[in-house]
Amino acid sequence: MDKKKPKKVFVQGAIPPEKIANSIANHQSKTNIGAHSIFLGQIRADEIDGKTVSAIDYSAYEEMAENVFHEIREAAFAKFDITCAHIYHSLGEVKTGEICLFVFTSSAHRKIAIEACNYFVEEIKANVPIFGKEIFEDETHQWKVNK
Amino acid sequence: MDKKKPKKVFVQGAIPPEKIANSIANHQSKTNIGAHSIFLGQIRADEIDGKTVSAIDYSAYEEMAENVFHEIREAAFAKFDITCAHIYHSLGEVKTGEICLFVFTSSAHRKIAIEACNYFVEEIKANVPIFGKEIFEDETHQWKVNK
Amino acid sequence: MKVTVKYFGMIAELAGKTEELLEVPSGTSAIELKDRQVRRYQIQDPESVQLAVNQNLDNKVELNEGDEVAFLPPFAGG
Amino acid sequence: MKVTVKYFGMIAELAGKTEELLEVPSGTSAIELKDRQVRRYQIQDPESVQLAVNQNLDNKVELNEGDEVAFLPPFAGG
Repeated sequence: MDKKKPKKVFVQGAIPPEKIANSIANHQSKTNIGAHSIFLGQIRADEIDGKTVSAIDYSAYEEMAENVFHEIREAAFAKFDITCAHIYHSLGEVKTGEICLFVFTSSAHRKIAIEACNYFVEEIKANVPIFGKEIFEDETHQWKVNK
Repeated sequence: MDKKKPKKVFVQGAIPPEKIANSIANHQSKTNIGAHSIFLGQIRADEIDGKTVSAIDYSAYEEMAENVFHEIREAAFAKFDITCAHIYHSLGEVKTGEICLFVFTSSAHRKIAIEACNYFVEEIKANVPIFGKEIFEDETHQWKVNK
Repeated sequence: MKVTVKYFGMIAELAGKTEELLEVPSGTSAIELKDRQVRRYQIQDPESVQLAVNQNLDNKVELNEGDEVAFLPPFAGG
Repeated sequence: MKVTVKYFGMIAELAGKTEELLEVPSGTSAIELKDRQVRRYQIQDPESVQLAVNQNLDNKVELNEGDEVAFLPPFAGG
Protein backbone atom coordinates (compact mmCIF):
# COMPACT_ATOMS: atom_id res chain seq x y z
CA MET A 1 0.00 0.00 0.00
CA ASP A 2 2.81 2.26 1.04
CA LYS A 3 4.49 1.08 -2.12
CA LYS A 4 1.77 1.68 -4.67
CA LYS A 5 0.40 5.10 -3.77
CA PRO A 6 2.19 7.87 -5.70
CA LYS A 7 3.39 10.35 -3.11
CA LYS A 8 4.01 14.03 -3.24
CA VAL A 9 7.75 14.59 -2.89
CA PHE A 10 8.10 18.35 -3.23
CA VAL A 11 7.63 20.64 -0.28
CA GLN A 12 7.78 24.42 -0.37
CA GLY A 13 10.90 25.79 1.33
CA ALA A 14 13.13 24.05 3.87
CA ILE A 15 12.26 20.71 5.48
CA PRO A 16 11.81 21.33 9.23
CA PRO A 17 13.41 18.91 11.74
CA GLU A 18 9.94 18.34 13.22
CA LYS A 19 8.82 16.74 9.94
CA ILE A 20 11.64 14.24 10.33
CA ALA A 21 10.64 13.50 13.94
CA ASN A 22 7.03 13.01 12.84
CA SER A 23 8.07 10.60 10.10
CA ILE A 24 10.06 8.57 12.61
CA ALA A 25 7.21 8.58 15.16
CA ASN A 26 4.79 7.39 12.46
CA HIS A 27 6.85 4.22 12.04
CA GLN A 28 6.76 3.13 15.66
CA SER A 29 3.63 1.09 15.04
CA LYS A 30 5.42 -0.91 12.32
CA THR A 31 7.03 -3.53 14.52
CA ASN A 32 8.48 -5.52 11.62
CA ILE A 33 11.01 -2.70 11.13
CA GLY A 34 14.44 -3.16 12.73
CA ALA A 35 16.41 -0.38 11.04
CA HIS A 36 15.87 3.05 9.57
CA SER A 37 18.38 4.84 7.37
CA ILE A 38 18.01 8.58 6.87
CA PHE A 39 19.86 10.92 4.55
CA LEU A 40 19.56 14.69 4.87
CA GLY A 41 20.94 17.21 2.43
CA GLN A 42 21.79 20.56 4.04
CA ILE A 43 22.66 23.81 2.25
CA ARG A 44 26.35 24.64 2.63
CA ALA A 45 27.66 28.20 2.84
CA ASP A 46 30.21 27.49 0.09
CA GLU A 47 32.65 30.22 -0.79
CA ILE A 48 33.02 30.65 -4.56
CA ASP A 49 35.40 33.28 -5.95
CA GLY A 50 35.28 35.18 -2.67
CA LYS A 51 31.48 35.19 -2.43
CA THR A 52 29.51 33.13 0.06
CA VAL A 53 26.35 31.16 -0.75
CA SER A 54 23.43 32.26 1.43
CA ALA A 55 20.64 30.12 -0.06
CA ILE A 56 19.69 27.84 -2.94
CA ASP A 57 16.51 28.53 -4.86
CA TYR A 58 15.24 25.17 -6.18
CA SER A 59 12.99 24.75 -9.19
CA ALA A 60 12.01 21.62 -11.10
CA TYR A 61 10.23 20.23 -14.11
CA GLU A 62 7.67 19.16 -11.55
CA GLU A 63 5.44 16.77 -13.51
CA MET A 64 8.43 14.87 -14.89
CA ALA A 65 10.24 14.96 -11.53
CA GLU A 66 7.29 13.44 -9.67
CA ASN A 67 7.16 10.68 -12.30
CA VAL A 68 10.89 10.02 -12.00
CA PHE A 69 10.60 9.91 -8.20
CA HIS A 70 7.84 7.35 -8.62
CA GLU A 71 9.97 5.24 -10.98
CA ILE A 72 12.88 5.37 -8.52
CA ARG A 73 10.53 4.17 -5.75
CA GLU A 74 9.26 1.30 -7.90
CA ALA A 75 12.81 0.26 -8.79
CA ALA A 76 13.92 0.48 -5.15
CA PHE A 77 11.03 -1.68 -3.93
CA ALA A 78 11.85 -4.25 -6.64
CA LYS A 79 15.55 -4.22 -5.73
CA PHE A 80 15.49 -4.02 -1.92
CA ASP A 81 13.37 -5.76 0.71
CA ILE A 82 12.32 -2.49 2.34
CA THR A 83 9.22 -1.94 4.43
CA CYS A 84 8.75 1.66 3.42
CA ALA A 85 10.49 4.60 1.83
CA HIS A 86 9.83 8.33 1.93
CA ILE A 87 11.42 11.16 -0.02
CA TYR A 88 10.96 14.89 0.40
CA HIS A 89 12.72 17.58 -1.62
CA SER A 90 12.45 21.33 -1.29
CA LEU A 91 11.28 23.76 -3.94
CA GLY A 92 11.89 27.50 -3.64
CA GLU A 93 14.42 29.11 -1.39
CA VAL A 94 16.31 27.11 1.24
CA LYS A 95 18.83 29.02 3.35
CA THR A 96 22.27 27.77 4.37
CA GLY A 97 22.04 25.36 7.29
CA GLU A 98 18.53 24.27 6.32
CA ILE A 99 17.49 20.86 5.01
CA CYS A 100 16.58 20.47 1.31
CA LEU A 101 16.43 16.67 0.95
CA PHE A 102 15.07 14.02 3.30
CA VAL A 103 15.32 10.34 2.32
CA PHE A 104 13.98 7.78 4.80
CA THR A 105 14.12 4.01 4.26
CA SER A 106 13.12 1.22 6.64
CA SER A 107 13.67 -2.52 6.67
CA ALA A 108 13.81 -5.49 9.02
CA HIS A 109 17.60 -5.44 8.65
CA ARG A 110 20.14 -2.63 8.68
CA LYS A 111 22.08 -3.41 5.51
CA ILE A 112 18.99 -3.34 3.34
CA ALA A 113 17.75 -0.04 4.81
CA ILE A 114 21.20 1.54 4.34
CA GLU A 115 21.72 0.30 0.77
CA ALA A 116 18.25 1.39 -0.28
CA CYS A 117 18.79 4.85 1.21
CA ASN A 118 22.05 5.25 -0.74
CA TYR A 119 20.33 4.07 -3.89
CA PHE A 120 17.63 6.73 -3.53
CA VAL A 121 20.15 9.50 -2.91
CA GLU A 122 22.29 8.60 -5.95
CA GLU A 123 19.28 8.17 -8.23
CA ILE A 124 17.76 11.47 -7.14
CA LYS A 125 21.02 13.35 -7.72
CA ALA A 126 21.53 11.80 -11.16
CA ASN A 127 18.06 11.51 -12.64
CA VAL A 128 15.54 13.98 -11.27
CA PRO A 129 15.11 17.26 -13.18
CA ILE A 130 15.69 19.66 -10.28
CA PHE A 131 17.62 22.90 -10.70
CA GLY A 132 19.35 24.99 -8.08
CA LYS A 133 20.20 28.65 -8.16
CA GLU A 134 22.98 29.39 -5.66
CA ILE A 135 22.28 32.84 -4.27
CA PHE A 136 25.23 34.74 -2.84
CA GLU A 137 25.15 37.21 0.01
CA ASP A 138 25.47 40.10 -2.47
CA GLU A 139 22.27 38.90 -4.28
CA THR A 140 24.18 37.69 -7.35
CA HIS A 141 23.77 34.04 -8.26
CA GLN A 142 25.12 31.07 -10.19
CA TRP A 143 23.56 27.77 -11.25
CA LYS A 144 24.48 24.68 -9.26
CA VAL A 145 25.59 21.48 -11.03
CA ASN A 146 25.66 18.06 -9.33
CA LYS A 147 29.00 16.27 -9.42
CA MET B 1 36.10 20.40 20.17
CA ASP B 2 33.20 18.21 19.20
CA LYS B 3 35.81 15.55 18.58
CA LYS B 4 37.75 15.66 21.79
CA LYS B 5 35.09 15.86 24.47
CA PRO B 6 34.08 12.38 25.70
CA LYS B 7 30.32 12.18 25.36
CA LYS B 8 27.75 10.24 27.26
CA VAL B 9 26.27 7.67 24.90
CA PHE B 10 23.82 5.77 27.08
CA VAL B 11 20.32 7.03 27.66
CA GLN B 12 17.74 5.41 29.94
CA GLY B 13 14.92 3.79 27.95
CA ALA B 14 13.87 4.48 24.37
CA ILE B 15 15.28 7.35 22.29
CA PRO B 16 12.37 9.71 21.52
CA PRO B 17 11.96 11.08 17.95
CA GLU B 18 12.11 14.61 19.42
CA LYS B 19 15.71 13.97 20.49
CA ILE B 20 16.55 13.24 16.86
CA ALA B 21 14.79 16.42 15.69
CA ASN B 22 16.72 18.43 18.30
CA SER B 23 20.03 16.96 17.17
CA ILE B 24 19.25 17.91 13.58
CA ALA B 25 18.13 21.42 14.56
CA ASN B 26 21.37 21.87 16.54
CA HIS B 27 23.36 21.42 13.33
CA GLN B 28 21.65 24.13 11.32
CA SER B 29 24.21 26.70 12.47
CA LYS B 30 27.05 24.56 11.08
CA THR B 31 26.97 25.78 7.51
CA ASN B 32 30.01 23.78 6.40
CA ILE B 33 27.82 20.66 6.59
CA GLY B 34 26.27 19.43 3.33
CA ALA B 35 25.06 15.98 4.33
CA HIS B 36 23.82 14.13 7.39
CA SER B 37 23.53 10.37 7.61
CA ILE B 38 21.39 8.88 10.37
CA PHE B 39 20.94 5.28 11.42
CA LEU B 40 18.20 4.24 13.82
CA GLY B 41 17.81 0.82 15.38
CA GLN B 42 14.20 -0.05 16.20
CA ILE B 43 12.99 -3.00 18.30
CA ARG B 44 11.31 -5.64 16.13
CA ALA B 45 8.42 -7.79 17.34
CA ASP B 46 10.23 -10.94 16.22
CA GLU B 47 8.39 -14.24 16.56
CA ILE B 48 10.61 -16.96 18.04
CA ASP B 49 9.20 -20.47 18.58
CA GLY B 50 5.67 -19.10 18.54
CA LYS B 51 6.35 -16.34 21.05
CA THR B 52 6.52 -12.64 20.18
CA VAL B 53 9.13 -10.21 21.45
CA SER B 54 7.54 -7.28 23.28
CA ALA B 55 10.68 -5.44 24.46
CA ILE B 56 14.44 -5.67 24.84
CA ASP B 57 16.01 -4.92 28.19
CA TYR B 58 19.52 -3.57 27.53
CA SER B 59 22.39 -3.71 29.97
CA ALA B 60 26.08 -3.00 29.49
CA TYR B 61 29.52 -3.10 31.03
CA GLU B 62 29.08 0.65 31.14
CA GLU B 63 32.59 1.92 31.97
CA MET B 64 34.15 -0.27 29.28
CA ALA B 65 31.38 0.50 26.78
CA GLU B 66 31.83 4.27 27.17
CA ASN B 67 35.56 3.79 26.58
CA VAL B 68 34.97 1.66 23.49
CA PHE B 69 32.49 4.22 22.14
CA HIS B 70 35.18 6.86 22.64
CA GLU B 71 37.78 4.74 20.79
CA ILE B 72 35.35 4.20 17.92
CA ARG B 73 34.80 7.98 17.72
CA GLU B 74 38.55 8.63 17.67
CA ALA B 75 39.07 6.04 14.93
CA ALA B 76 36.16 7.43 12.89
CA PHE B 77 37.47 10.99 13.07
CA ALA B 78 40.92 9.75 11.98
CA LYS B 79 39.43 7.75 9.10
CA PHE B 80 36.70 10.06 7.78
CA ASP B 81 36.57 13.80 7.15
CA ILE B 82 33.43 14.27 9.24
CA THR B 83 32.33 17.49 10.89
CA CYS B 84 30.63 15.81 13.83
CA ALA B 85 29.29 12.50 15.04
CA HIS B 86 26.80 11.57 17.74
CA ILE B 87 25.84 8.19 19.14
CA TYR B 88 23.07 7.35 21.60
CA HIS B 89 22.21 3.87 22.82
CA SER B 90 19.46 2.82 25.19
CA LEU B 91 19.86 1.08 28.50
CA GLY B 92 16.94 -0.59 30.26
CA GLU B 93 13.70 -1.59 28.62
CA VAL B 94 12.84 -0.51 25.09
CA LYS B 95 9.50 -1.67 23.70
CA THR B 96 8.90 -2.95 20.18
CA GLY B 97 8.61 -0.08 17.72
CA GLU B 98 10.81 2.17 19.83
CA ILE B 99 14.31 3.39 18.96
CA CYS B 100 17.31 1.89 20.82
CA LEU B 101 20.23 3.23 18.72
CA PHE B 102 20.75 6.62 17.09
CA VAL B 103 23.90 7.27 15.06
CA PHE B 104 24.27 10.69 13.43
CA THR B 105 27.22 11.72 11.24
CA SER B 106 27.72 14.93 9.29
CA SER B 107 30.16 16.01 6.60
CA ALA B 108 30.56 18.48 3.77
CA HIS B 109 29.92 15.63 1.34
CA ARG B 110 27.40 12.82 1.32
CA LYS B 111 29.68 9.83 0.73
CA ILE B 112 31.81 10.60 3.76
CA ALA B 113 28.80 11.08 6.04
CA ILE B 114 27.25 7.82 4.84
CA GLU B 115 30.43 5.74 5.10
CA ALA B 116 31.19 7.08 8.56
CA CYS B 117 27.67 6.29 9.74
CA ASN B 118 27.98 2.70 8.50
CA TYR B 119 31.36 2.40 10.19
CA PHE B 120 29.89 3.45 13.54
CA VAL B 121 26.99 1.03 13.27
CA GLU B 122 29.20 -1.95 12.42
CA GLU B 123 31.76 -1.12 15.12
CA ILE B 124 29.07 -0.66 17.76
CA LYS B 125 27.42 -3.99 16.91
CA ALA B 126 30.74 -5.85 16.95
CA ASN B 127 32.76 -4.27 19.73
CA VAL B 128 30.68 -2.63 22.43
CA PRO B 129 29.82 -4.77 25.50
CA ILE B 130 26.05 -4.29 25.43
CA PHE B 131 23.67 -7.13 26.25
CA GLY B 132 20.02 -7.51 25.32
CA LYS B 133 17.34 -9.55 27.02
CA GLU B 134 14.49 -10.20 24.58
CA ILE B 135 11.31 -10.18 26.64
CA PHE B 136 8.35 -12.10 25.23
CA GLU B 137 4.70 -11.23 25.66
CA ASP B 138 4.33 -14.09 28.20
CA GLU B 139 7.13 -12.52 30.34
CA THR B 140 9.64 -15.26 29.51
CA HIS B 141 12.88 -14.14 27.90
CA GLN B 142 15.95 -15.12 25.92
CA TRP B 143 19.30 -13.42 25.38
CA LYS B 144 19.87 -11.66 22.07
CA VAL B 145 23.03 -12.30 20.06
CA ASN B 146 24.22 -9.99 17.23
CA LYS B 147 24.75 -11.71 13.89
CA MET C 1 2.88 22.13 -36.59
CA LYS C 2 2.95 23.49 -33.04
CA VAL C 3 5.04 22.25 -30.12
CA THR C 4 5.19 23.51 -26.55
CA VAL C 5 8.72 24.27 -25.43
CA LYS C 6 9.61 24.58 -21.73
CA TYR C 7 12.78 26.09 -20.30
CA PHE C 8 14.27 25.50 -16.88
CA GLY C 9 16.99 26.91 -14.66
CA MET C 10 19.72 28.81 -16.44
CA ILE C 11 18.06 28.21 -19.83
CA ALA C 12 14.84 29.90 -18.69
CA GLU C 13 17.03 32.76 -17.53
CA LEU C 14 18.75 33.03 -20.95
CA ALA C 15 15.48 32.69 -22.85
CA GLY C 16 13.76 35.20 -20.59
CA LYS C 17 10.74 32.88 -20.43
CA THR C 18 9.74 29.49 -19.05
CA GLU C 19 7.50 28.37 -21.90
CA GLU C 20 6.61 29.18 -25.50
CA LEU C 21 4.48 27.72 -28.25
CA LEU C 22 6.61 27.29 -31.39
CA GLU C 23 5.57 26.68 -34.98
CA VAL C 24 8.06 24.23 -36.53
CA PRO C 25 8.13 22.50 -39.93
CA SER C 26 6.56 19.05 -39.96
CA GLY C 27 9.33 16.42 -39.67
CA THR C 28 11.51 18.54 -37.38
CA SER C 29 13.54 16.38 -35.01
CA ALA C 30 14.12 17.12 -31.34
CA ILE C 31 17.82 17.58 -32.06
CA GLU C 32 17.10 20.13 -34.79
CA LEU C 33 14.88 22.07 -32.42
CA LYS C 34 17.62 21.96 -29.78
CA ASP C 35 20.23 23.32 -32.21
CA ARG C 36 17.91 26.11 -33.30
CA GLN C 37 17.11 27.23 -29.76
CA VAL C 38 20.72 26.89 -28.59
CA ARG C 39 21.70 29.41 -31.28
CA ARG C 40 18.70 31.63 -30.69
CA TYR C 41 19.27 31.99 -26.95
CA GLN C 42 23.06 31.60 -27.04
CA ILE C 43 22.95 28.66 -24.66
CA GLN C 44 26.48 27.85 -23.43
CA ASP C 45 27.78 24.29 -23.15
CA PRO C 46 24.91 22.72 -25.17
CA GLU C 47 26.22 19.19 -24.53
CA SER C 48 25.21 19.61 -20.89
CA VAL C 49 21.62 20.39 -21.91
CA GLN C 50 19.24 17.43 -22.07
CA LEU C 51 15.95 17.46 -23.95
CA ALA C 52 12.88 15.66 -22.68
CA VAL C 53 10.18 15.03 -25.26
CA ASN C 54 6.90 14.40 -23.44
CA GLN C 55 9.01 13.79 -20.30
CA ASN C 56 11.17 11.22 -22.09
CA LEU C 57 14.93 11.85 -22.17
CA ASP C 58 15.39 9.82 -25.35
CA ASN C 59 15.48 12.76 -27.78
CA LYS C 60 16.50 11.01 -31.01
CA VAL C 61 12.91 11.38 -32.19
CA GLU C 62 10.90 13.30 -34.74
CA LEU C 63 8.51 15.75 -33.16
CA ASN C 64 4.75 15.58 -33.50
CA GLU C 65 2.03 18.20 -33.26
CA GLY C 66 1.33 19.03 -29.62
CA ASP C 67 4.55 17.57 -28.20
CA GLU C 68 5.99 19.05 -25.03
CA VAL C 69 9.75 19.59 -25.35
CA ALA C 70 11.67 20.54 -22.20
CA PHE C 71 15.16 22.04 -22.19
CA LEU C 72 16.89 20.74 -19.06
CA PRO C 73 20.18 22.16 -17.77
CA PRO C 74 22.35 19.97 -15.49
CA PHE C 75 20.43 18.52 -12.55
CA ALA C 76 21.18 19.87 -9.09
CA GLY C 77 18.78 18.05 -6.77
CA GLY C 78 19.69 16.76 -3.35
CA MET D 1 45.28 -12.53 46.02
CA LYS D 2 41.90 -10.93 45.39
CA VAL D 3 40.28 -10.08 42.06
CA THR D 4 36.91 -8.48 41.35
CA VAL D 5 34.81 -10.54 38.95
CA LYS D 6 31.86 -9.00 37.08
CA TYR D 7 29.12 -10.88 35.27
CA PHE D 8 26.85 -9.58 32.56
CA GLY D 9 23.73 -10.65 30.69
CA MET D 10 23.03 -14.36 30.69
CA ILE D 11 26.14 -15.04 32.78
CA ALA D 12 24.92 -12.78 35.58
CA GLU D 13 21.66 -14.67 35.38
CA LEU D 14 23.41 -18.05 35.69
CA ALA D 15 25.70 -16.83 38.49
CA GLY D 16 22.81 -15.21 40.33
CA LYS D 17 25.00 -12.15 40.91
CA THR D 18 26.61 -9.32 38.96
CA GLU D 19 29.85 -9.09 40.92
CA GLU D 20 31.95 -10.99 43.44
CA LEU D 21 35.33 -10.63 45.08
CA LEU D 22 37.31 -13.87 44.58
CA GLU D 23 40.42 -15.14 46.33
CA VAL D 24 42.62 -16.86 43.72
CA PRO D 25 46.12 -18.33 43.93
CA SER D 26 48.90 -15.96 42.91
CA GLY D 27 49.88 -16.68 39.27
CA THR D 28 46.36 -17.62 38.19
CA SER D 29 45.76 -16.74 34.53
CA ALA D 30 42.59 -15.18 33.15
CA ILE D 31 41.94 -18.35 31.19
CA GLU D 32 42.20 -20.51 34.30
CA LEU D 33 39.74 -18.24 36.09
CA LYS D 34 37.39 -18.48 33.14
CA ASP D 35 37.52 -22.30 33.11
CA ARG D 36 36.86 -22.43 36.83
CA GLN D 37 33.83 -20.11 36.70
CA VAL D 38 32.45 -21.79 33.56
CA ARG D 39 32.33 -25.07 35.49
CA ARG D 40 31.07 -23.48 38.68
CA TYR D 41 28.11 -21.70 37.07
CA GLN D 42 27.62 -24.23 34.26
CA ILE D 43 28.02 -21.58 31.58
CA GLN D 44 26.94 -22.95 28.20
CA ASP D 45 28.92 -22.32 25.03
CA PRO D 46 32.02 -20.96 26.80
CA GLU D 47 33.75 -20.13 23.46
CA SER D 48 31.18 -17.37 23.01
CA VAL D 49 32.17 -15.82 26.35
CA GLN D 50 34.86 -13.13 26.22
CA LEU D 51 36.87 -12.04 29.24
CA ALA D 52 37.94 -8.44 29.74
CA VAL D 53 40.77 -7.92 32.22
CA ASN D 54 40.71 -4.30 33.36
CA GLN D 55 38.51 -3.60 30.31
CA ASN D 56 41.03 -5.20 27.95
CA LEU D 57 39.78 -8.09 25.80
CA ASP D 58 43.25 -9.60 25.48
CA ASN D 59 42.86 -12.27 28.17
CA LYS D 60 46.07 -14.28 27.66
CA VAL D 61 47.41 -12.69 30.81
CA GLU D 62 48.29 -13.56 34.36
CA LEU D 63 46.07 -11.89 36.90
CA ASN D 64 47.28 -9.43 39.50
CA GLU D 65 45.95 -8.41 42.87
CA GLY D 66 43.01 -6.03 42.44
CA ASP D 67 42.31 -6.80 38.77
CA GLU D 68 38.77 -6.42 37.46
CA VAL D 69 37.77 -9.41 35.34
CA ALA D 70 34.52 -9.16 33.39
CA PHE D 71 32.67 -12.15 31.90
CA LEU D 72 31.03 -10.93 28.70
CA PRO D 73 28.43 -12.95 26.82
CA PRO D 74 27.88 -12.22 23.09
CA PHE D 75 27.31 -8.53 22.36
CA ALA D 76 23.84 -7.43 21.34
CA GLY D 77 24.03 -3.67 20.96
CA GLY D 78 22.35 -1.72 18.20
